[in-house]
Amino acid sequence: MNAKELKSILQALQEHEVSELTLETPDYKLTIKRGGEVQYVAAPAPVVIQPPAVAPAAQPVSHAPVATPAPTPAAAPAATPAPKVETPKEDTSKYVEVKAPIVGTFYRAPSPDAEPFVKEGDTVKKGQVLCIIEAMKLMNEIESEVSGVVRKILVANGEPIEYGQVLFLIEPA
Amino acid sequence: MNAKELKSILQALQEHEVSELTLETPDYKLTIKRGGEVQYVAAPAPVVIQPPAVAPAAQPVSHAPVATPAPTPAAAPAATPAPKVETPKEDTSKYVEVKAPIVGTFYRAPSPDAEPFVKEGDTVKKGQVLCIIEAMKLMNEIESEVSGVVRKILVANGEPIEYGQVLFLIEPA
Amino acid sequence: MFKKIMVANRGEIALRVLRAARELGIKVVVAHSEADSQSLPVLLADEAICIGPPPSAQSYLNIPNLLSAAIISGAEAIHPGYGFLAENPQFAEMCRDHGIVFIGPTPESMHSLGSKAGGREIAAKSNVPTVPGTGVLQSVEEALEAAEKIGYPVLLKASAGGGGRGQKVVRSSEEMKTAFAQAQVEAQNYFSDPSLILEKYIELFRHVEVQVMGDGKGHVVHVGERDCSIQRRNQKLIEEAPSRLEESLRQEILAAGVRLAKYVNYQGAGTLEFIVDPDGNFYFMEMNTRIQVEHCVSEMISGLDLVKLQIKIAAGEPFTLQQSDIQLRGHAIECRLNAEDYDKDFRPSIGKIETLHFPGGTGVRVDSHLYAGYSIPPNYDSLVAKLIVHGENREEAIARMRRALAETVIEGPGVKTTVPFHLKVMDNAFYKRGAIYTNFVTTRMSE
Amino acid sequence: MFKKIMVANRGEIALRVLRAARELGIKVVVAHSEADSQSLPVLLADEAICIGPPPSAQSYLNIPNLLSAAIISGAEAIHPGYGFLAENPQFAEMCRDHGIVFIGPTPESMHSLGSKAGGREIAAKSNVPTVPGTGVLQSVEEALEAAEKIGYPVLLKASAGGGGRGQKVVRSSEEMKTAFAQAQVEAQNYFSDPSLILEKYIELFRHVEVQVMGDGKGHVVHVGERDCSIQRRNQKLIEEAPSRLEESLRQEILAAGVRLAKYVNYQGAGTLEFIVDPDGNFYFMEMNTRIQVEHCVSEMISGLDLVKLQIKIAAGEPFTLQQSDIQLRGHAIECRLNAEDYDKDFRPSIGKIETLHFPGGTGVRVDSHLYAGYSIPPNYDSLVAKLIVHGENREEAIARMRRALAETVIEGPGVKTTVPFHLKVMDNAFYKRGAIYTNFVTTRMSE
Repeated sequence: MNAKELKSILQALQEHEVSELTLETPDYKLTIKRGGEVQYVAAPAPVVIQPPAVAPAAQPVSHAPVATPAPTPAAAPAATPAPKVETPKEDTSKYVEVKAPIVGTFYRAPSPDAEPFVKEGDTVKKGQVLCIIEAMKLMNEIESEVSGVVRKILVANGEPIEYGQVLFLIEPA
Repeated sequence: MNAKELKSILQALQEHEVSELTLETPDYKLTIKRGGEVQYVAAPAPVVIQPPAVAPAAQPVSHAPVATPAPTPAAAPAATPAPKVETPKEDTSKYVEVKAPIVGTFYRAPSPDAEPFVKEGDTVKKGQVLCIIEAMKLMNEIESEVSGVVRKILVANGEPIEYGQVLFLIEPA
Repeated sequence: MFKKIMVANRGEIALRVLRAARELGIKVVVAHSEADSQSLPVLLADEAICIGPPPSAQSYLNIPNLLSAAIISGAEAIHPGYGFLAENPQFAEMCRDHGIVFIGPTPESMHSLGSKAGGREIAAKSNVPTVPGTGVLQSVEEALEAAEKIGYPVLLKASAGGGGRGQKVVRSSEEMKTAFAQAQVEAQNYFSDPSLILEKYIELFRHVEVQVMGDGKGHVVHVGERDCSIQRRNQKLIEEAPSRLEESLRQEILAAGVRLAKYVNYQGAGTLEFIVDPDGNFYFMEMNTRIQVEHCVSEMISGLDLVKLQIKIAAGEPFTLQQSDIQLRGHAIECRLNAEDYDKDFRPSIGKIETLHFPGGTGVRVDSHLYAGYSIPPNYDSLVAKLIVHGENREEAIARMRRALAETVIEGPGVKTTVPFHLKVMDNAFYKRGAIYTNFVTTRMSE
Repeated sequence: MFKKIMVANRGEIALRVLRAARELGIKVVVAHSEADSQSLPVLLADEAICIGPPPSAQSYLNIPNLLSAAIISGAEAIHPGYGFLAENPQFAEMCRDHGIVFIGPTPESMHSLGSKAGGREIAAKSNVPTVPGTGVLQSVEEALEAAEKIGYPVLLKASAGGGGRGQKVVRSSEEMKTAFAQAQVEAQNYFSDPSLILEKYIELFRHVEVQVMGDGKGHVVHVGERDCSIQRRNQKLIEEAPSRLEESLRQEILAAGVRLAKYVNYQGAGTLEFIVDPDGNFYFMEMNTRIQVEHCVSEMISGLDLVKLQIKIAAGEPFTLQQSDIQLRGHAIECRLNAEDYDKDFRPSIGKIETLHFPGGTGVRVDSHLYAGYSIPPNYDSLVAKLIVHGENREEAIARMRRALAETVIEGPGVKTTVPFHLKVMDNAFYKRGAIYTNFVTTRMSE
């Protein structure tokens, strides 16, 4: 199970309006709850309730022609942690994603012994260094493009990252 | 179990409107709930609730893989005349189809100079000969299985016919 | 050369014949049952004629309808493919009577080679060894006497049989009476002829067969041999060419095959089946007087198109190919992909193909009548695709087959194929070593 | 042998390399742009790493990201495919600097062979004829002087060029001044280098190229030659092997190719391009220091897997293949199926493939990254499939290609391919006769 697979599972769940899924294999146990106990309570006044639009199902799920075993991303991109189900109060849509502009290795601190540049909950300013990506023996500092609060750090220290991978979620001030 | 397998399971659930599934194999255990505990609680006042229309799930149009030009049925089956658009008054659904029970050549008369066995509009009795199919130099008489009126003769004299081809339409008495 | 021929068959072999004919500039009529009206060969045909309802007996085995179809469509020749009427001398004779060329050997040689007893006689006359055995047995007493001489275990076989049907292993005289009666009933049921013969039963052997082509006038060449030992219930599943026999033995068997085919002035494509025991003894079993499912591996190593050669010979073109012209190169393997559920004891699986993706690239050939949207009809055999690979050597061919199988996607509700079985074989240590006898599937695949 | 390699390319060649590596038991990392995240090589890869946004300059040409991807994934070698960075000596050098094997020749030989002027110099030293011409020109005056000596028409070319870009025919001294300036600008734009050379312009010729494989230590073999004369705007559309040159001329050209490659101790797969005029004069044009799109036709006639050989040589395995081991057989043709609308002057067409059906059967090979449901991205070249056939002779190969093209279905909203173009060529009388020069498309296809 890697990030890509998880992504497509999540996408499939959404497409097929699945609210709960539990999967246990010798390797892992996966539990996903989507949407929660959605209740549409109509108000006393005349209203028109539009229930969730059914996913435009006519989009045939394009089975990619792959019969080979799932990729084994030894050192590879993967590792985005499973998106946790946010509580209704937490509106992630307002968060700004900080994505990897280059391929390399992710470091949270300037050196092994140093403190991390940022922790979840920290307030950062635009231009503040968030992390380092090592590429071809060069240390590239990645700066925040907004001021705000670091809400999520999505990659562990020392992990390889691919281009465009989401590293941080920042709630803009 | 990989993402792709899961996807096709989910698709099947949706297609068959299954709301819950539990699957245990030696390798894994899978539990899926679809649609969730979605409750539409209508208020006492007049409301219009539109339940989610179940998508008429993506039936992929099966294009047959043929890029070659359409068959050129020189001597072949084909020759069934294009079905004419019947006027609303003519209800062909009541007609009995007389189909070719063998492959061969269709003859309307016992010999080149003779009168045809039947013409459109003729009244025929069950067991009456309608035509001849020549196959391997043998003349096979084709008899009517019903009594009634010959409404259509769909094959021209001397034409080759394939198995199951409709030869006559008879309106039963 | 013919201007138009008719294919009296279905599935991948109908497509195979259609392709060969089209490359020769010949128009193709495909005769088909009602169940096959949307099949790929029908869709690709120049003409298609429905010759009966789905059951084979009323369509693909319906001689009057097939001949009528050929006559009314103006086809000059009929290619019978394999199975159905391909080895029916009566059909070949009726074609001749109606002025239609049967693409295959003469009815006479089909008839004489078609029975076990006839085959043994011809082998003896052409100095080709056969398994010690008898002619047609008149009684169980005669069977007991012969078995004593040959030594148990022995095998009772339908004289008119083929494909392993109606065979019984008898391990002692006590078993003979019951086995004889049972085998007679089966022979009658399968082949409408209760005649039995008896042979020494060889438990451990390779199935090796020689591909020959003859012009009907005494000129015969071989196109190498094939090893078809990977079988299940006497049905071949994987074939390869060349065999792994040592060179001198190979040459002996090839020479024996050509000798026998020459003896009968064989015309067209034929296969001589041999069993080869671990000590290097080989015995002629029977001759299949048709193109075979596994002809493709011989094509891969020779670069020849055997179906085209069949058509050319039937059309009376001079067959000038000499043995020295045929250069065999590399190693080829064919996996038969059947619509069967390997996990459920090869239970047949039918359904509609929704997602289809075949492998490509170097050395990969696919012969299949499948297309996305096609529904596998329940009326016929389960072969849906042949995956054939060619490599510089056997090791490369195995690696290539594994790679190609892994790329293959044949999916639809309820559709299962034998791809997982083949992947398992390609990873099997015995298979890789080439230590293969016909009991491979039952003895070498349990884990 | 390597345990893991990275493919720094996309489309059919990424798939080609992946297949070769997989058959060798090597894990494959596919580096891809955001536009290719759902491409077949990515889906089939052991690992996939996104290396940039859709534009090539930021992804497939992004050296730092590609090297980082190889480093973080632990790939020991990079296969560059063709195009993109395949002939970039700087990239090869940086790979070496970072301890990663570049699967191809050394940066040094890429550099010396990579320019027109360098190639001419090496050809002269290895006694291989080149078109009468000059080294890098310093001025338009020098160009005028050289043109007088050689005789008009002459061709101005970018010294660093390739693929026919930045070339200008000059038919008289009056045209020279403008043409020189224009060619300089184009050379600068395409190749970041305004250097020009000048050559005799040969109007009517065949494009014939020699496939070689070398071990970097002086051992070089050829795998026959290819005729790639069917071109449009200097882009090859159809290739075949062998050429139709008479045998003695063929052998002369093959020997010249091997001689030159030996002179530079060439390592890996390379192609020496020659032009051959109707009188049988041949001239070396340039060497492509990579695997080429059309390598498949050489594989079909030789039975070799050239990409595997590339990988093995790069891994330092002894290259023991001798010239006498290479037996060429039959005739092969490749049609490049581009997503272009032939009826609308080859206008590029993009879209989602909904229905896909590739041909199969004897002698047919398909190399394609397409699958049903795949969307052709607008960012890259239009090659979507290579259809390759092999026959006993050229006539059979043409008939087979026609048959295979007619079975091909690539459909989707707005998707058009060059299948109709290829069908027309296969039916063209000049093509069938083999009377092909590089002006075929413009002069022989008007009806």
